Amino acid sequence: MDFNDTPEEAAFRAEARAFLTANAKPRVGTRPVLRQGGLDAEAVVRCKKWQAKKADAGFACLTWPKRFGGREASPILQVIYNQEEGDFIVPRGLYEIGLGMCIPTMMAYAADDQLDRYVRPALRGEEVWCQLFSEPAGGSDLAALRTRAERDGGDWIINGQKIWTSGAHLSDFGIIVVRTDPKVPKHEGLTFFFLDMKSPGIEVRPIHQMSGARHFNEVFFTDVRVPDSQRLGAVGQGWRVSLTTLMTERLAVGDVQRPEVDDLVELSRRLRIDGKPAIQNAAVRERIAEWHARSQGLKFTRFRTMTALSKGETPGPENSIHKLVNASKQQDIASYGLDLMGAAGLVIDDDLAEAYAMFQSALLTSPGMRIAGGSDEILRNIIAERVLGLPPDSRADKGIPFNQVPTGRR
Amino acid sequence: MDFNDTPEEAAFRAEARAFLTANAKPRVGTRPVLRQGGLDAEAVVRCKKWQAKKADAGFACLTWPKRFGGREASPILQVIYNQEEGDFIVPRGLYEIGLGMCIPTMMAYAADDQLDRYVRPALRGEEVWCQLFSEPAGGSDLAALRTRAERDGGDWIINGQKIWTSGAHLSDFGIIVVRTDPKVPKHEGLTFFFLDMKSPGIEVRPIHQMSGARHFNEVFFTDVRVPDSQRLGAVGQGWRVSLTTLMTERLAVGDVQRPEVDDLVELSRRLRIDGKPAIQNAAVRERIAEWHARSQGLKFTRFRTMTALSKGETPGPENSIHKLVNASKQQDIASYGLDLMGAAGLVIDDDLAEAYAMFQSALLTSPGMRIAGGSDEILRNIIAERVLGLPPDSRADKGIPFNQVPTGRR
Amino acid sequence: MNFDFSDELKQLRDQVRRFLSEQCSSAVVRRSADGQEVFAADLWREIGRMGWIGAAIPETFGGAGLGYEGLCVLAEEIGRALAPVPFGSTAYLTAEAILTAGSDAQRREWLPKLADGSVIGCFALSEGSGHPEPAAIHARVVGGFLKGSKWPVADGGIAGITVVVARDESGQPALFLADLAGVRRRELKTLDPTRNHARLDFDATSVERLGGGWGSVQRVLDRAAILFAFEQVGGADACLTMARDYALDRYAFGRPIGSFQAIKHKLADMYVALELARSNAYYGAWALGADATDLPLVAATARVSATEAFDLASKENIQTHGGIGFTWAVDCHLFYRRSKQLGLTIGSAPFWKHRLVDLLESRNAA
Amino acid sequence: MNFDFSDELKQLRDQVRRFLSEQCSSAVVRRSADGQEVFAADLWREIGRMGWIGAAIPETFGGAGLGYEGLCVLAEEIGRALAPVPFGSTAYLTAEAILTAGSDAQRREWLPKLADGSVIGCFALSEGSGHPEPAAIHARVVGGFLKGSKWPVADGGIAGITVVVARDESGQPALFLADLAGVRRRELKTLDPTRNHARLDFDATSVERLGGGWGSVQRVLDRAAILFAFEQVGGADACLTMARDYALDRYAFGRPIGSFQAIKHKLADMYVALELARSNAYYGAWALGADATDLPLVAATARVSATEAFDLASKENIQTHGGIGFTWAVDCHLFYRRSKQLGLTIGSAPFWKHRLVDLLESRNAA
Repeated sequence: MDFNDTPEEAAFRAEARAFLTANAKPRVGTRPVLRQGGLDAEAVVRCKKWQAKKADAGFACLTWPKRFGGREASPILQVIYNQEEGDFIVPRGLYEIGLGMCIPTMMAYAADDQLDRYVRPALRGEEVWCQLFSEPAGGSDLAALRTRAERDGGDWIINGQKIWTSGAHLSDFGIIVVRTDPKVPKHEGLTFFFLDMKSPGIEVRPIHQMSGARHFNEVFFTDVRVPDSQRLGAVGQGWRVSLTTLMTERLAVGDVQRPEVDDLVELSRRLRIDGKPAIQNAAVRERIAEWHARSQGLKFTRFRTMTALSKGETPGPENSIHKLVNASKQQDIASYGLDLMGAAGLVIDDDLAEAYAMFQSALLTSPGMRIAGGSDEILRNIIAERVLGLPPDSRADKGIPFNQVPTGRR
Repeated sequence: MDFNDTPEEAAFRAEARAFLTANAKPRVGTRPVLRQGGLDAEAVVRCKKWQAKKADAGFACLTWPKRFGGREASPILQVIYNQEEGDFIVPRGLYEIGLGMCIPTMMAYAADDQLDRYVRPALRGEEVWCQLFSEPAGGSDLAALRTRAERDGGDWIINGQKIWTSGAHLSDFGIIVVRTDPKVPKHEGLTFFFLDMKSPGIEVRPIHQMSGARHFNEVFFTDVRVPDSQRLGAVGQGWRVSLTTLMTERLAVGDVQRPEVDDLVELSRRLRIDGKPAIQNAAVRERIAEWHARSQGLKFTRFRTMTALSKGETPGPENSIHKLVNASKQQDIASYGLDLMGAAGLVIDDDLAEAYAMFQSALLTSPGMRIAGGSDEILRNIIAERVLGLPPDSRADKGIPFNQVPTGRR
Repeated sequence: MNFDFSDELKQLRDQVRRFLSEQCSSAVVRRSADGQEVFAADLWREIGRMGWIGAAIPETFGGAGLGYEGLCVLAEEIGRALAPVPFGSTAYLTAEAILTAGSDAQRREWLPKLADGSVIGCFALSEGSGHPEPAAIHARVVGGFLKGSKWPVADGGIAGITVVVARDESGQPALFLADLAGVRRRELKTLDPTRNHARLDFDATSVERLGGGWGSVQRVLDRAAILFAFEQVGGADACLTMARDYALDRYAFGRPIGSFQAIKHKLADMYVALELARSNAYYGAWALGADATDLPLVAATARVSATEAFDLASKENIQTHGGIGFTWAVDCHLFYRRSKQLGLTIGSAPFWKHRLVDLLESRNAA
Repeated sequence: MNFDFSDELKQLRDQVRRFLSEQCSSAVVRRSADGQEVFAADLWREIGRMGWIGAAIPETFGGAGLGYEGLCVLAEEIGRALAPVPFGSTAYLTAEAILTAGSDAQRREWLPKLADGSVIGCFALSEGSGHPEPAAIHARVVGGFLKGSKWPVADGGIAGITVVVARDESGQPALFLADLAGVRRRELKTLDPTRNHARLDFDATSVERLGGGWGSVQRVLDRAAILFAFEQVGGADACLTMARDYALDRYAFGRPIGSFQAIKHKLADMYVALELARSNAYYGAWALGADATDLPLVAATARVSATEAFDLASKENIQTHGGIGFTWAVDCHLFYRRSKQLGLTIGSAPFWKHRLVDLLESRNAA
């Protein structure tokens, strides 16, 4: 075992660090990054500028083909770049979906001339993409989507509604899966397209989350016309294409979730119980120890994944544990931090709240973390079925035409 | 709200207490009653004597008809008697199943002359009964039993195996549910009998539990002959009869499970952490508080049930919460108590172990508590379905002939 | 043994529940949540008119004389309805403090106005982070004038009077009564926008002393813990009902999500926690009514149990709802916020667990 | 970044696993569980012959020089197989204590005999209830003679030598070495009958001093915590495999019980705890090999994580098995017992959690 980079990795790390040092400010201090609302116009401009700069320097989408501006690098280099970027303040939040999920799907299914047209502008950040999968009736049952596409000559006409679409209002293009045949079983009647988000008939409405944030959107489709040439995969093969999208490796390091255990340690040093620093309280200590063990366990599990990547192996569904463990841990740490503050834990006014109100903020965002991108329950199913090899749940909709599947008690 | 007996209840309580004071020793001290093995011959004699004495004084089976020796009393009087008896050392463990489940089923289904023959000797403790339901292949799926009975003139011939039969080796009679038609769906092919446990072809073998105890038995049936007159309910109605047995009110107070929270309080007063009594440790305190709240919650839930009983209402499936909460609590308290002892917590030698080794003992018996008489998972199902009205699990064996239901992957 | 509310009180409960389901609908709660009104003033007036605020206040002081069991029944419904009114601050804390520690004159002056809702009371205890312990009190009264800052104070922005915990001239914590006219108040943003909170800055505010020292403060907190436990039980019950209904209505994979064990067992766990909390709260109701000697231990037990139940129910209700559950539009988050508000307002779970064991020890020592 | 064992060590692991699945079958474990033999002496001889006991002992002292990563790999398999041998007592504790604190002469005398299994070692620390803290040590050495009682001592009934923690003449806890010939021993019944435990009563037993004070004791405990964590990970992994296999084989209601979410999610939770523990243990293996400065914190983290994982896996394995799971005949309970044995033997979870935070504080302060 060793924690050193290979010579190639070390060289790349130095190169990335040099680029970042020259172009961005290092992250200092412990004030957490709280992204309450969506991106405003100014933030969008900053994101676009930064992405273009990365692309110019050859640090955007490292694993992609050189002809689109990538380096055809091993995924471990992307991880290394992400680690380094994590130490700097750079504009984030506009391209994760497009570059992480949409374009990889395009690269698997779109025609060559389409790739020539779309990939490079996406990589350079000139065009933003979003992913239109979830629907109100779907939830954990993603394939139960109802948005319809009907053939009309060389086009398809889309009607329906998508939900939980990040960045829809800022996007130029989107990938979408829709139902083209409701008379066959659920997974068999779907077809996949990409489309212009400025097409007539598309309406985007932000969703007001419980935390106050508005990251997500509802997207309504009324007679939206999409040419058949923008179909990805065969008619009726949309589920298969969707799986490609969903399996796309997501190796982004992302912002560290705050509060982390160290924030709780800090808080308990400052607060007092019974006249002594709270950190001397055995109950506080036991919780800190348990959460620390969990955090470290996740960190080193990530190291094991990176080792596998480094050896050219493909990490699998076992990575579901990160969000599963983290989301509940966040919720528990947040709630416990407030308990230590007592009644003052209620207060979210910036100048009065402890620790920049990050505990209060996490109390309100963590419930969403436990649901979005696969609920706790779905993640446990994935681990049970795809890691441990247990049988699937018995399925009431199996083999039944989609339009005959029970959808409600009324 | 008040916690006083009605005048009738108070009079009865005084009467019961007078009887107990005259005939039994009060329970004193905190040494727990640990029943490691089954009952030995001497204990059986003590049980029989005590039951006869109770019957003579009119305190056995208070709710039963007077013609069998009962008082036709309200169930609340039985609860009161049990409470009072709980304060005394009396021999226990031989009649709970017979008087709590078997005879009530007989009273619902047997012929009058049979009741005249069997009920009074059971009430007087002269004849011991057991219940033969569970089978190795059944488990939580009780109705999946495979023991067969085939008609032979006026008799039935039973072949197969039962398991988890308490007191089978001490019993004179038993009630049994068997499969008489494997070609119809699971619940429809069962028939219910009572039988003489001394019948030729019955072999009883004790089961060695992980705790070392041998309360339960396997019972093997080889061509055991039972007259059709001992059938309870119609042929094919055995499941319905079984439900009667399973629903039988079980209001026994039983021995208090040890260690209780107070035992942990005692232990943490005696042990030291960091030079101070462990009870001053905040982590210990928080756990004590949580378990105390749970214990008290169960106690007062029982008070609510008694109030309902007292008003003539029938307590329902909501009573599943007692075992569900208690079994895990026992396991957790046991484990935590050992953690406070450190390495010495391993030791079970009587003269060295803390607190009469009750924490060690509970560590080994509580896993069985979480399974026997309805596992945690089955109890949660019962609460979800029968209290909250949620739909049943989807069932792969519904409507399928029993002999075509999948039973294994090989 | 009659461990249940009387038929009269059960009728009252039904009546209150019907009333609040109409007069305190989600739309009313959301007017506070969305900042359109500071609290539901119309509802408050109605509640005062019905005599509910003064349920446990003796008739001689303008109360309804329903007794504490009646107040418990009301508290459960207030919690269930997420009522955005200063009920607890006025009835459980301010009125109780005056009843417990006030002189006859003080009772006669204030209790009738609190009982009919014409004066809102608040209880100024916290001074920022920390547990409600004597050591945390720095506010001080010298020569009848109070100096110090109290925050957060529930309903501090809308109250007419306050009971303040401050040190007297001998340095001992004690209860004081102040008119809030002229006191500098700052409204605070908190996790629960359906409840008003403020910071009160006392700068030589004239106060009058109520009787009693820290013992009286603790007595008020103990009794309030039981009443808030009923609010928590009501809230948890509402969450369980919401989750159950949603699990029956919502289909995934061709069947109601309530047929999946992951959801069934989650709801079963919520039910179990709720039942334990309810039973502990019931015993608290009895102890309040009987002014039982073990009330402090009973109160701590009820609070620990109810805080756990509402916490679990409110967060797993969101989880059961899935995506829609973490939108602003659905009420799940309002219960989740209220759960934390109630769980922190008179001291958080660790404080009450610690206190519970103190009391358990002194009981066992006795 | 290469956060994995080398291919050579993976081959060793496969070899050890194969060997133990044959030579340390359930039948072998049960000979100890049922009291037919005190420990698996034949197996122990074989393990000694293979050089595994001395895996981390330098070759100059008769060891195999496989390094600590090698010893970790072995420990996982020992744990998986429930091996009823004094591996940990001899290799992680006694040999490590002599390596850490002994003189060259002491190392030369004892390590080769420990490495080949001809002498079994035990570590005499506990004196009845309590955490492994200096204040808990009352045994005392005066003029080279030890007086005091130690219990429980894992493998105390079968060991030839012992490393004892006792106070020296200045009253400071220190490490001493004693031959057990002539020492009064009493075999103890414990929760885990597959592991030998004894009480050792020293009555003026001649001892020799190893170097070092409490710092050395703690160093031995820290390093052993990582090695025991691997045993715990091995045991937890075995439990998860047992539970998974049973859930696939056992049918109820016409389908495998492993298709019910209650079982699926239970096993998923076991898997998650195991993966976290495994990752923390891996980092511990690295820290052992590198003698990293943060080894104490890493060790406490690995121990907390592994104790939690094995505890959960062993108890929920029983639960998954249902009725058959709490019979003596099925191995579930042997893992459950071993889980508690490993979880208590060098200090229980509360002790290590406390220590973890101490170390976290001093790291953050640095």
